[in-house]
Amino acid sequence: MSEDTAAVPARTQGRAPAAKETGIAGLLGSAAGRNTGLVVALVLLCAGGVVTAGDRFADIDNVLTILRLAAVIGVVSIGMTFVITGGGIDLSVGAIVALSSVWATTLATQGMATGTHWIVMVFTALLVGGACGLVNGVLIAYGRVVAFIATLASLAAARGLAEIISNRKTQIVNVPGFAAFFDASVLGVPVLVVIFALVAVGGWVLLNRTTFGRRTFAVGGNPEAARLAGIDVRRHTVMLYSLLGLCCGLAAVMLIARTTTGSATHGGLYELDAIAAVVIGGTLLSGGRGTIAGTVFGVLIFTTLSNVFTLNNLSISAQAVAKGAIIVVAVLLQQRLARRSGA
Amino acid sequence: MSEDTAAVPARTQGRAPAAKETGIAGLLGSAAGRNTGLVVALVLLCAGGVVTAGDRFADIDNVLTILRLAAVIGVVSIGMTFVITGGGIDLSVGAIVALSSVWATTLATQGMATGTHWIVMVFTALLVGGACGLVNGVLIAYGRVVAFIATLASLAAARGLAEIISNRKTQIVNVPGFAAFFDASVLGVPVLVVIFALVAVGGWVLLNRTTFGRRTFAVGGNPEAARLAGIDVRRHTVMLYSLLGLCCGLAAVMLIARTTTGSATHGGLYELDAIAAVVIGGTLLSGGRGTIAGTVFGVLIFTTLSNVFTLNNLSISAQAVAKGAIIVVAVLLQQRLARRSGA
Amino acid sequence: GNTPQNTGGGTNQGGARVANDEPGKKVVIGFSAPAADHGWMAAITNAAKAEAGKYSDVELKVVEGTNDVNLQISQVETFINDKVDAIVLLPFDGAALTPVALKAMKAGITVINVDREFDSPFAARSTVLGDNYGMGVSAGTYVCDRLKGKSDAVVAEIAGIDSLPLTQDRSKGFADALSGCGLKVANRVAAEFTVESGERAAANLLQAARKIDAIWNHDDDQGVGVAAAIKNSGRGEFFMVGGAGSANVMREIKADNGPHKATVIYPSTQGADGIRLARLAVQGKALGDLVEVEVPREVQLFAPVVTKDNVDRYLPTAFES
Amino acid sequence: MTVPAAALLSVRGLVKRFPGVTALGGVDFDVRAGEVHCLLGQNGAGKSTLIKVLSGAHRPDEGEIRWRGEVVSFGNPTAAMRSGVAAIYQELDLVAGLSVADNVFLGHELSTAGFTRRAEARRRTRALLDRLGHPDIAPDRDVGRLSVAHQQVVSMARALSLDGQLLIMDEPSAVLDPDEVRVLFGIIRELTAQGVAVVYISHRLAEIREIGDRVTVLKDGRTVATGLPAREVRTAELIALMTGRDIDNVYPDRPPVDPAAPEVLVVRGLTDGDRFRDVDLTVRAGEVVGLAGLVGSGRSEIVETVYGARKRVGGTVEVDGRPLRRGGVGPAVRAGMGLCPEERKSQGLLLDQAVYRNITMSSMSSFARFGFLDDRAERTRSAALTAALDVRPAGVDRVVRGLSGGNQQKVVLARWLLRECRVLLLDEPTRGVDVGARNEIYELIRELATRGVAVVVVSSDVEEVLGLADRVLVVREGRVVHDGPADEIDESRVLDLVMEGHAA
Ligand SMILES: Nc1ncnc2c1ncn2[C@@H]1O[C@H](COP(=O)(O)OP(=O)(O)OP(=O)(O)O)[C@@H](O)[C@H]1O
Ligand SMILES: Nc1ncnc2c1ncn2[C@@H]1O[C@H](COP(=O)(O)OP(=O)(O)OP(=O)(O)O)[C@@H](O)[C@H]1O
Ligand SMILES: [Mg+2]
Ligand SMILES: [Mg+2]
Repeated sequence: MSEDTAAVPARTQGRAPAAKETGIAGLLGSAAGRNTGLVVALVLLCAGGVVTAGDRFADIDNVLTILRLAAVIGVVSIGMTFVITGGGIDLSVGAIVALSSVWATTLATQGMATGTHWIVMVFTALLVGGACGLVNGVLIAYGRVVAFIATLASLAAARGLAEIISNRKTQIVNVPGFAAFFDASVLGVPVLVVIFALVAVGGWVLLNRTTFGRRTFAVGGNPEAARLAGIDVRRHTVMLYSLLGLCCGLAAVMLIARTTTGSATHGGLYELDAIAAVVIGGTLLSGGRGTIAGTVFGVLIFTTLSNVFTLNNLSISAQAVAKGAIIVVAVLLQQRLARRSGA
Repeated sequence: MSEDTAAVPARTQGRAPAAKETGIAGLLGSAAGRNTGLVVALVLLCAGGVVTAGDRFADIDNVLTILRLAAVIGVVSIGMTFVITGGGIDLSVGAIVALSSVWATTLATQGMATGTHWIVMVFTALLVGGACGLVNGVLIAYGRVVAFIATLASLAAARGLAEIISNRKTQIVNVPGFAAFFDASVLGVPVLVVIFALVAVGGWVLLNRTTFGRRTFAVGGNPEAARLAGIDVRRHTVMLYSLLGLCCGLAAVMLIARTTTGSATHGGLYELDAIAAVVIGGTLLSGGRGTIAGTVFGVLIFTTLSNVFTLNNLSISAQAVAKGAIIVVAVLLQQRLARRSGA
Repeated sequence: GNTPQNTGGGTNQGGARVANDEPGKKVVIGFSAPAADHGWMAAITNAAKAEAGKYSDVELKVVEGTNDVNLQISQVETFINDKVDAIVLLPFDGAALTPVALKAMKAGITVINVDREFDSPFAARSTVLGDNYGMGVSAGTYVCDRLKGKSDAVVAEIAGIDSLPLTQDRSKGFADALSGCGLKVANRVAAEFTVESGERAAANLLQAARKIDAIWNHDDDQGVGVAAAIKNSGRGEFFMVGGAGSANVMREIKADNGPHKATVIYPSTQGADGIRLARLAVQGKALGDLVEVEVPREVQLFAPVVTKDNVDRYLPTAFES
Repeated sequence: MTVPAAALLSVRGLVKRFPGVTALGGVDFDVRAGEVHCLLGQNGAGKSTLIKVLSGAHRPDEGEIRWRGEVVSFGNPTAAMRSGVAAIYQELDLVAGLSVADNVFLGHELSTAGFTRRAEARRRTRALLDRLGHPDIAPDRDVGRLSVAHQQVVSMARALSLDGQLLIMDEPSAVLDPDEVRVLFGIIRELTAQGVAVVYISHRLAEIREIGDRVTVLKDGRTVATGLPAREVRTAELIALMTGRDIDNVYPDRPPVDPAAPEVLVVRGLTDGDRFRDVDLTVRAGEVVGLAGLVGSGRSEIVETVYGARKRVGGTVEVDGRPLRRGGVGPAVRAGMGLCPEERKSQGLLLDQAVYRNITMSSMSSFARFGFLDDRAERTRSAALTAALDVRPAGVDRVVRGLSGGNQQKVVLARWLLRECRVLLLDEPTRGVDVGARNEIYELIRELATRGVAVVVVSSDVEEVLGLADRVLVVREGRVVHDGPADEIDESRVLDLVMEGHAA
């Protein structure tokens, strides 16, 4: 037992110093520096993939497969990074994705979209997602319901609503142009991956380069100080949840594109996946510290893990055990290395 | 916007003043006082049950059914109250219940139990549960892995292990005496309900009347202050998770008795149910404040809710929507009333 | 040798053994199914693996079961990248996995769709289906038979995961068959295909209905819990019909000492059948007992009722939940 | 009372109630442009609450605030800031995890279309910090990693960045060393010369004489005197106004330490490999040893390391002749050591727990039989202690968060008074404690010493160290540069030692 570290396991952990960030180079440099452990874990994972699956892993198609898989949950995780950094939590993301996907694919919406443009579906999904987020935010900030409980309630309600609207049937999309747009590639990169990248970069800028981002840290780190500094903590909280809701709406659009369906079962357990990616990335669950780059690494670690497993034909139960072990190792690595590079 | 409440939505909520508690009368009095809102919510729910389902609800058998249903998740939730009060979280409870149930019902264990006494099965489950909790605690306190991640990893690993051990089959119990003991009643009260009551009372005493409980509050409220006051925060953290592990082991025994089986699918989503019951009961997710009575009410509210729904033959989707709404109402009630009785 | 060793307890007791079993060109098959979060689903994967193990010319790749369509799509994509010969796919949601199945077919991979149907006929070479609606009809017909003449009989239903289309098909078949004899479902609850959820749902159901004549439970795996709840309640005025057909319940039917008097089979061998079909289709062989020289487009399995009288016939292929 | 038309701010009949407490029960006072208006009052008198009402952080229940002659109601801090009111709060409310520059401009960020102008913010922060005499604080540093003193400086920079007409400072000097207080006063004079009004709160009467123009005294939430001339009014009169009684002798008598008394705490060659090296420290039973030094000189680190709360790299610590194992706080506490940490909020208190639970935290086992606690005994003993320390409002079931800063400090002290220690380490024990209570704390420390406890006191108040301690150690940059009896050294000599090599 070493006494200097005895303090607070969860809180002292991973408090890296504010790195000096300047420009895009700074973005990459600092992201890599603070996330050494995650990068190392990801590289180890990839090395494992190459060793066990050789070319089948290191293939460009396989990499795109990993990225496409990461895209949907990635967008949700970016939004979740904001909420968690702001001291909150949202358990309803999966349900919001489901509800948005269902609402955007009802006969009525599709009919409208066919009559005008498929973009109508996209707006519907974003609107529904954003509205759900707004409700969460208002309940939490103004109703003062604990975030965990408020979003647990939304989880139940949104999924129930999705089932009622869809009558528990999978709704198939047949709006012309919709699938074509999202199935396309830009310079060989699938549109879904491009969207993920844009959201990640946009999220990074928003969190690290704008007053909105600064205030998010303040609201999460010390809400009382934020209030005394003149920040409207409650309004900001509402904005954070609405932002996450929008991300869920966008994720719903991406999922509709990927599956050509909307369904009340979409997004199952996304809450756990997203929170896990965010936390493994180094965002503090208690708020006040958050990193978009870490979240992206977290998402990639999880998706690469399942890809390597898929390629290797391991026994399914053994996969679960291995997954647990790998998560712990990744986190320990990140801690040890972040501390070294930090101090 | 009233300024003195504006601060931190999640944290200021439900901070009732430390009531003066003395003796058993104090227990009941203070429990009811601080939980007025929960009591009212439960009473409303029961009133709803009586109105919609009449005698079928207000029947002693039905009440026992509700209590029996509450017993298993109740025991887990009591343990969870300690961990959350101590500033932690455990996502692996369901998986630990599954693993304990499987381990205690393997052919080997059952063979041993048949040869000696069924109590062997009970000890096996408790031992497995306690050991899992110990691992969680050590990872978190000494390995300094964030609780959320550490127990997420345990969740994956424990369920995988349970699947491997059981080969994904449901293991049926045929040890003589085991079922008979747990199916019995004491003065008309089923043994499972008696166990739940004992755990609840024991938990209350432990949390509110012992140095262990007091340390739990300290560790959860301000770990640094606790450390400087001479409390071994890390050892205490390990004890908290081990205690929860034991509760999971006991819950596994109760579940085996109820279903006459051990299975890797047992305990699905217990983590969410238990955390929800604890938090709705008024324990702060950020630690430092916890109430066993609140947790018991929380568990009862959720089980009564699903009982009333079933009696009314409601569709599952409608149930989900209603559930979301009722959770929010219960929490808002509790807040408003606790504040009034507090001030 | 390549001839399947059939040492009892196997899953293909009823299967034909003909020249088709002679080793042919090597076939790599990818297999993906939803999460094995209940006994039947676990049995599907286990049976598929066991079946593949019997053929020296089959290499099976089994991936982690998942209820996340996004992940399942990416698993199929990985199979496509991997250039497997065939994919046996039990999709979590048939419609949602259709695009990627189409993609696989376009890439020249033989896709065998199992249990939950794609919404495009071009997405699979062959489809092996259970008969969910038929299952409900079989169960309802049996209940009608046993309750003959009791027009006021109380029939209860314990469904599986209510958000799945298959559950609705089963319920619809059950309701349709019951209405044929003037009965209807008086109480309906839904569980989640697990022992524990079955116990919980049944405990509440038994409170909701004071007197019951018949219960149909969609799934024998959750049925273990249902039986435990019935035992706890001390009630026995009704008979129970199971679903899916686990060995457990069949033994109980055979012993005739519990509430179960019958069960309706929903074959857990579909995955295994899918493996066989995939192998044959890739090797260009046909089904032995058909005159047809190609593997058929669609195979729909029958949902027979198992009672004390015919249980011996079905017990060997039943799954151990 | 004549209110000159020039009153920038005038307050009449201000009332603020909290559940169960009336923090302000009718406050009247005026602040003129260009003056330094001092607020005096005992702990819990309502000073901080008044500040929070004036800066829009609390809304008053009754009363009237006039700003430049017009009735205003600052519904939130932003409204107050816009009007030109800037405040430095007593409990430094900075956001750990954000950089210094971010904290300085939090809430009024320099931005273009929502994007922060970071270089500009850094540059301006740099300038503000330089002006405050702290070129050593980097604008990029995480505020959470600064010492309390440096955090205080950041708070001041923040207040200055607002360019207010009225600057309110709630005990800004509590964590500063004399040198820094001088810089602070320089800035205050500069500001007042420009017509800015300053409301200044401090428990140090000497400071008030030096910087103040007029004084308002609060007692139990009411104004008992206002507009007193700060330089003329007699100390005894102020104390009598604040406390309602006369306090003459601040420091208690020092009975000579028995040279044969056993050496209870012996520290040899203590090194932490970072902040300090080769520290020797010996404290006899009944002796009070003071550690003087500049903020940041490493005194806190020394006592924390002695206590086991920080890693000891080299050296030995003995209590009653028995060497202390390394490995956390446990061994130290078991050996009879106690530490009152420097930052009461983050290191000392369970803010949401009752007072008595905070007090008995370190002595729980003495109230327990077989692990079961005797609640009633805990309350009784705690009540006795809080009465002795005059914690207000009384009531051991109160939640600590609702207490004023000084009263919170007393609760931490009570904890170690309860646990009859062999060695007591006190880090800034009187920070934020009022004159009356300060006197009581001195008496208590002395009484403990006469009972044979070895006491170490860290304080930034040199006068206090000299008045209270038997022996004084001066620490400079992690080294002990002087060790001798307190009556053989005077304040200016200590300051010399402390500053040596410092470009003051
Ligand atoms: N948020 C709150 N809730 C309840 N009571 C409070 C709260 N804030 C302050 N009080 C009470 O108001 C009174 C005045 O407190 P305040 O902090 O203004 O005192 P102060 O004069 O600044 O004392 P000190 O010199 O110790 O800082 C105290 O009795 C305190 O207990
Ligand atoms: N956790 C930390 N990490 C890095 N630097 C730190 C940390 N804590 C303190 N420091 C630095 O150590 C220096 C010493 O601060 P500290 O206040 O502890 O000294 P001190 O001698 O006890 O002063 P005083 O007690 O008078 O405030 C400060 O400059 C501060 O920036
Ligand atoms: Mg104050
Ligand atoms: Mg210090």
